[in-house]
Amino acid sequence: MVSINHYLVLATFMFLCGTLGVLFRRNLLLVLMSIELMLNSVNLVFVSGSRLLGNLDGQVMVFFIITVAACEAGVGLAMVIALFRRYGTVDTNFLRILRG
Amino acid sequence: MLFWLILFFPLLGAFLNGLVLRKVSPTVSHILGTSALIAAFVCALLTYLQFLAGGGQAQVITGMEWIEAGTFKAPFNFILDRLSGLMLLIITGIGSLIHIYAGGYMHEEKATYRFFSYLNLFVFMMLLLVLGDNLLVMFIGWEGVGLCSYLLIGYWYEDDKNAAAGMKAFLVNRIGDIGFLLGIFLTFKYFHTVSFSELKQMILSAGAQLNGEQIEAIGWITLALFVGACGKSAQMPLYVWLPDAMAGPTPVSALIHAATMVTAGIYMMTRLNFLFYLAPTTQMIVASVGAVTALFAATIALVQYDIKKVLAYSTVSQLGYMVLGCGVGAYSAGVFHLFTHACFKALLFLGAGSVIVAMHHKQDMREMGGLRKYMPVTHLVMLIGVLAIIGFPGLSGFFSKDEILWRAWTGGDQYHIQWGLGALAAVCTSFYMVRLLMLTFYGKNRSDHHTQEHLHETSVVMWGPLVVLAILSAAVGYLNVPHIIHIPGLTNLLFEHYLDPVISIPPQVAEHWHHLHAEYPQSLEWAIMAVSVAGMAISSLLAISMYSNGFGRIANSLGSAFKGAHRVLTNKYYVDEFYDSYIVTPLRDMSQFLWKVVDVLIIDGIVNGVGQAFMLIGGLSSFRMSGSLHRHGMVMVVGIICMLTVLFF
Amino acid sequence: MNFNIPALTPEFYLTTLPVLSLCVGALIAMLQGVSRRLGGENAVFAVVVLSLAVSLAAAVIYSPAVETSYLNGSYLAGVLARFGQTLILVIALTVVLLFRSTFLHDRFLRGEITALYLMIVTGMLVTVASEDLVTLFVGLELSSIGLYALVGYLNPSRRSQEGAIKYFVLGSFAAALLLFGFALLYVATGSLRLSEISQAAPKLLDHNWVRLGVVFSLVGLSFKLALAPFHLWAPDTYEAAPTGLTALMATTVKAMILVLVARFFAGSLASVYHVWLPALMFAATVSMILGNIMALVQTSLKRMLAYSSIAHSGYMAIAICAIGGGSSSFPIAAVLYYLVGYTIISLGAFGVLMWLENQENDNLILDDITGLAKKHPWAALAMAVFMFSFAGMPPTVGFIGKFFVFNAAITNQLYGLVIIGVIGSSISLFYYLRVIVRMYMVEPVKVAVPLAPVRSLVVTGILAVAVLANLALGTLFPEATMKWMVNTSKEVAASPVKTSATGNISH
Amino acid sequence: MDFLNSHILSITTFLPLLTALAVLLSPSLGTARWVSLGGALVTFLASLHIWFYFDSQTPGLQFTEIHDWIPTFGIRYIMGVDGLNLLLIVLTTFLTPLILLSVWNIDDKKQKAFLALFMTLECGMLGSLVAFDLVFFYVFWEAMLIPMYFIIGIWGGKNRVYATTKFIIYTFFGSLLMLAAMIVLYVLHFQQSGVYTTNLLDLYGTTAPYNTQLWLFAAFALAFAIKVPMFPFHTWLPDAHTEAPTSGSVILAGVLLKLGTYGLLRFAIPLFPQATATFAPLIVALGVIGIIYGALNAWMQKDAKKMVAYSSVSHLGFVVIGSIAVVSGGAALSAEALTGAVYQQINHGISTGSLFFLVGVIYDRRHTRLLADFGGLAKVMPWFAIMLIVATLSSVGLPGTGGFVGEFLILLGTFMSNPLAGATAALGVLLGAVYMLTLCRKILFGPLDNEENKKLKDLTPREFAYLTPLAVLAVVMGVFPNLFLDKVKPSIENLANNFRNYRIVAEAPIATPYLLGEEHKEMGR
Repeated sequence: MVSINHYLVLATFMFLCGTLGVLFRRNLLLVLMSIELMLNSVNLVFVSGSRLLGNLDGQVMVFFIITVAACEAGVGLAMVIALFRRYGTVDTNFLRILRG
Repeated sequence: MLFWLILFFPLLGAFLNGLVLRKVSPTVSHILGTSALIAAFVCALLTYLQFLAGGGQAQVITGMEWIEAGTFKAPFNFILDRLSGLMLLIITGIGSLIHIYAGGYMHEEKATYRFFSYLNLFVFMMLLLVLGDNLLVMFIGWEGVGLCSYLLIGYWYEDDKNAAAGMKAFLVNRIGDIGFLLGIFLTFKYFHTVSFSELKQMILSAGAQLNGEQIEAIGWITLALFVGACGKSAQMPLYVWLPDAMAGPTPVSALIHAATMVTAGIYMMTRLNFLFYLAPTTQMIVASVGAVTALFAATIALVQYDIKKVLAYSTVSQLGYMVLGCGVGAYSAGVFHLFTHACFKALLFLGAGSVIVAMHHKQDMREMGGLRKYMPVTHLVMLIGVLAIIGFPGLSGFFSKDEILWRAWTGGDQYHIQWGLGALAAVCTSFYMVRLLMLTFYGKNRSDHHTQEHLHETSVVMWGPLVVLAILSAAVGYLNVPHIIHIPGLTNLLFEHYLDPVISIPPQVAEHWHHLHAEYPQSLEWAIMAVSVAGMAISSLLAISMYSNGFGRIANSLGSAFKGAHRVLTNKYYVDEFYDSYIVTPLRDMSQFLWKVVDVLIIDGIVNGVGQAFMLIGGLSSFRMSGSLHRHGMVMVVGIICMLTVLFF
Repeated sequence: MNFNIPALTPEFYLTTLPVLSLCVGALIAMLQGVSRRLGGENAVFAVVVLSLAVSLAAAVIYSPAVETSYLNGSYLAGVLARFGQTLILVIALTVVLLFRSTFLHDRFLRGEITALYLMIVTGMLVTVASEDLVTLFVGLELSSIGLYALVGYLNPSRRSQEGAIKYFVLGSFAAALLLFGFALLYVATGSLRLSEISQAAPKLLDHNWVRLGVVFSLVGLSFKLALAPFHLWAPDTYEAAPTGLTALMATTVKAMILVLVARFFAGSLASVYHVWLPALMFAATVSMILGNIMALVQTSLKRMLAYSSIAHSGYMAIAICAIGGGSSSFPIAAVLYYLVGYTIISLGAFGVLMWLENQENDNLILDDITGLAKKHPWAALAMAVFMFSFAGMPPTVGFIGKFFVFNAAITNQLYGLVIIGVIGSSISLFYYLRVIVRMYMVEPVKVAVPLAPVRSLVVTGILAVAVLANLALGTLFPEATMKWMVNTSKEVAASPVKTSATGNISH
Repeated sequence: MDFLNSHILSITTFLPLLTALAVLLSPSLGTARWVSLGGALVTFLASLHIWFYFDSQTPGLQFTEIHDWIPTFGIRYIMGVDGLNLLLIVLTTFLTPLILLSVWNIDDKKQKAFLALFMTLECGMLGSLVAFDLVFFYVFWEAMLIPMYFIIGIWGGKNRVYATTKFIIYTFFGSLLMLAAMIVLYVLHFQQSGVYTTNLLDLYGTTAPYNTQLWLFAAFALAFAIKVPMFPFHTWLPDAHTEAPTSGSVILAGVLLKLGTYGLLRFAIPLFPQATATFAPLIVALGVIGIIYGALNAWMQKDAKKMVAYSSVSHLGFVVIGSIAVVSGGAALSAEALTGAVYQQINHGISTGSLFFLVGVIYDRRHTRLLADFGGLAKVMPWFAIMLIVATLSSVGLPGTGGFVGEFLILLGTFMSNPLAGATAALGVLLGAVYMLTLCRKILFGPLDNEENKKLKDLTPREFAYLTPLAVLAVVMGVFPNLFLDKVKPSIENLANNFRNYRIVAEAPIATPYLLGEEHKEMGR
């Protein structure tokens, strides 16, 4: 019998992967994707939770998250493109003038 | 009413001279200052006569309230009894004479308003000192006279040396004053009053059984007060300021540093004799200090060349006698010597002053000599003065000093050493005084040509007072003729009986003292007297033979024979140097250390260091923040981990 | 999960009017953007101001007597929500008036920018009014995304682009953390409604997933509140964004989150306070120390204010900690009071900066304001007042706020935090004073771009009001304001904490 | 008249503030001067009104004035006068006009701001003197720092920024700790009485548990020790004094420092009696160290102003040990010492104030304060010499000047409570003379060799106008101390004899504190 904990552990694992991606990938696009991964792990938790508890709130939440994630992705990609357009790079090391 | 005028006139004089009439000519300020004092003298005389007519019982004149706090009370109350009455006369009387004289002495000054206002202020403070009925009012005078002496010593402040001397006087006195203060504190702590009359009443009332604590306290009280007396009356080890104080104008030396202020200590001890009687240890200390001082200063005086320095050290030594007198319980003798000394020492100083004026402010006796023919009057009065001080039979010093020595001998076996020291000091005294006389007035004149032709007798303003003082110095001795000598029409020990109401032996120790006062064989007293007279005669003759015309062969040979001793004496036993290198300098260095190291480096360093530290941390951490996105994320994750750790462990 | 129709009454629309009017305003502004003729600066400005004014009026005028929730708690109307909305709207309005040119100078983007601006505000209004994690999340993201966009959009310099990207990445990262926390809470308690969570929470105290959930939600919120160690976006973004936007971020976001936190921690999670209290205390401590120390070494004024705002979040967090598990409303009142004070001061300070800066130089450093007292005495005076107020010196609102916060903390025996707060304030005084020193006690130095303030009556007026309000709240009206805060926070504290059987987890 | 009596304190306190506004609004510097002087004088008259209508028979609080300020938290606007602050109030209002005279001739365009700041400062000082509500007091106590900060920072010497920043941060830190302690006390009081109040008169009734008392006392004492300043928290003072303009130094030494000792007497000691008894030895020790240490440091100074600054450290050491001379086994304070402390506060204000003025006088003429640059001034400036000597004597506590009465009583009381401390402190009397006479000698005496000194002018009438009152007062206070002490006797004895359970009755009844709803109860959990 697969208990909720399995799902949670899996989700946590995905979440950590995403976190590591954010922390260590220098390419902005990959950073964005890692964030998506984190959000999806969250979705997983919600879905499994709603399945367990038998109410739909979780699934509703998931829809909203997906939507919002899409918006975020839009804004994020726009920024990355703008950056690439002007400076021809998407490397995070480029973003170093604001410091201290 | 009259009484208040005594205090009022000098104050008024000081005020007018000091703050109002600052533009007037020296003559005016002289007249003003002098008349203020003469007025005070007249009032004092009248008050005194009234007082004697009233039976001479001590009376307390209540003035306004002064300090009141908690249970502590110190009103402006004044005590008028035989002792303070006598002091009144001495201060105002001799004061007036000296004021008159000062006019002549200061005639070269352009403006003397400061001088006379200080002098008047001094007299006022001195009167407060002797009239105050409680330790606090006395303390006002006590420090007030210190202030005036500070101002007067540094009167010619353009010369930094004088300013330094004044400061030294003030500070050394302050050391004593701390003792005095502690004495006051102790008195209040254990007797809950600082008023003389109340204290006396408390101690003497037969009912008053003082508990052991109080008895012990009295020991400390008297000791502390005696420290004060040491400061004021220039006893060992605090005498060092007095010789330097000679930097002041000579009338000042005469009035303050010979006749009045320096005797404050003796006055105070006499005022509180009932306490000292109860503290035998203190009395022992007092007597010893007095005797040692007497001899110590006398030996220094033997080899001084500065005429005023000689007189200064002789003052110290004479004060030593008075202190010795108090120490052996012979307060009346002490006060009597105070009285006579006031007369002849003032005389000597003023005489020296005349000489100095005549010598155009040269004070070195090596340049004097043979002044007899230039200034006969001065010579005459100086002669009387010298004879008086060396105790030439029949003159005042003879009676007063011998009384003290006699009482020292009879004060108990433990006091024989003190007597010995005193006698020795007497011998020295006659030596250096005669030496002074010889070097100044006899032999041939050693001054340069220029000075020589201006040598002449001083004006009457100056020698007038001298004559009066001379007469006094010759006469006052007969007020206290020892009872072995019978002079028709003169009661013996007049003065001692006069002071009897003041000198009050507490019941606890009464019989001990009565036992001491038991009759001694007259032969003994004759013997003592003979010893001192003989010593006096021998040393005087020696001095005459050595210095009859300048520094004779013997003098020089002696000087070279005892080169070491001579050097030590001329350098005053190196006491000043000692104090300077073992007290002043270390203190200065320590303060320097405290300021430069402790304050600036350590304390302030810590304060500023804290601030610097924060700045440093900030700088470092802002340096660590490279601005990288990933580092930001990393920090967040670390934060989460910390939180979880806090939470789960 | 059925929508109960009765909710959709006129009363419902009245309650949601603030949000609605803003949405309408946003749409209009966006449409104006495309038309050359209608898109004049004044026209757009009018629309923005109008919509904000309307929604402000609505928020102030109408609110139900008791806290009522619509759409199963998706939208909550009550005193606290109303307070939050009013505050946010007032700020938004002030910012627009103060920083008109910032948002309206670009004739092509003007429409979208203002639309974004209004949407941001909308998101905040929704957030403070939500009792449901869904709406909460949506509102939060709405405002955040708008901000991400605006930071980079307003002036396309490298600095601001970098700031935008950092803000965006870290922001979405934090959002993910927040969501993860919500998810775990949902799993544990079986509900997304705060009230139900609060009922379910107590019996799950020691359940690790709950703990994780609570902590992650806390992290997400602390990020928005710029609590250390989740503060690092703040300095960069504040420096990158145009001053107007900085002012908005520094104030409204804090307002939104604090209202949220009050409801969330004091209300729903009060019963599990021993879970979030240590974490929050940790965050508060780090913020107060780090924020103040880092501010010491800044030369850019905006960056310095950013760090100082971090420190101030720390002080506010003290009061939140003071809520503890207690149902007392005083800590909340204290934090709200502090919030109001902080808002006034920041708006004023940023206002002065904005008033001084110009197109060439919109990131003033200390050298720029050196000797300001000589050139612009009144600006210097206002700045000085704000600085002393930041430092918490009487007779300013800053002092009263600090007093209330410490009071709340000490009443709940949080002595450690108070000591740290004291030390922090002492440090902070140094850098606030440095501004004053530069303005008053140092001779001017040569700077690249000399200050050329534009004389604007509105700006001057608003600044004057800020100064006066600052002093008035410090001297005359603390009582009135505090009463208001107390009443505002009552309902939160009053929310019952009962245990219920719902949502246990089977293993 | 009735109105006047019931509002005199508010009038006295806020008149200077109004004056400050008037100064800012006044068209020209000339008018500003007259306005400020007028305002200061009226304030002085108002304080004289307090002085004359003050009932010297009762230890109670007089001219009490109570309004609600933040009733929700039981914070009130309470003002009152008793023996402990009466003298200081008058001293403050007395010094201010003199200082305004001393800056009369300064003529730059910032001067208006200076006058305004100065009047604000006076308001702050008076407020913190008369406030009888912890928070209300605290507001003034800290607001006062701001004008002082600007006065030093803008009109000070070349190192002014460092000095003034140090001054304000140091004080601020101490004060914040005190604020925390105040709140703790406030909560304690609630737990004991169920009433929220910061009303001092009520809080006197609160008896904190012993250990708590220790912490609270430490916090309060630290704040006041920094202000006094007590060794080893004194290092801000020499810097502040040397950098501050003359006027700033005068008011700083004259009144601001006294607020520290006043705070000890008003708050720290009566609020936490047991802790006081415990801490007394430590504080007395620090005070004695301060006396000696400050004196020795002063002796070493080359800069006249710095010397006077360090002398303040020494003198205030006397005040501190006088304030806390515990007698009869910690059951009471020595009334003598306490009287001395209260009196010495005023004396120090007078003597040190005039010393700073005098240093300022020669600084104005020579633009140097180094002792080495002077010497023999007594010849060219005789009146200056007289003034300086009077100030010196009062400062070294010569009998007949106010300084003696204060120092004597303090030493007496200290000696009663702790002979060793008393005896050691008495050394300060000697050391005080050492450095003060050095000052006199270096400035007044010795050869007049420096050419620039030869052409110095003696005091101008304006300088007479502000120096003479101080000199006269120094003597009057020494000869007729009862003029002043009679007024304050009852309060002092009340504090001295029952500081273990200290109470002040207010002449006007104080309304029972306002209580909020249930939250308050829970808040006090």
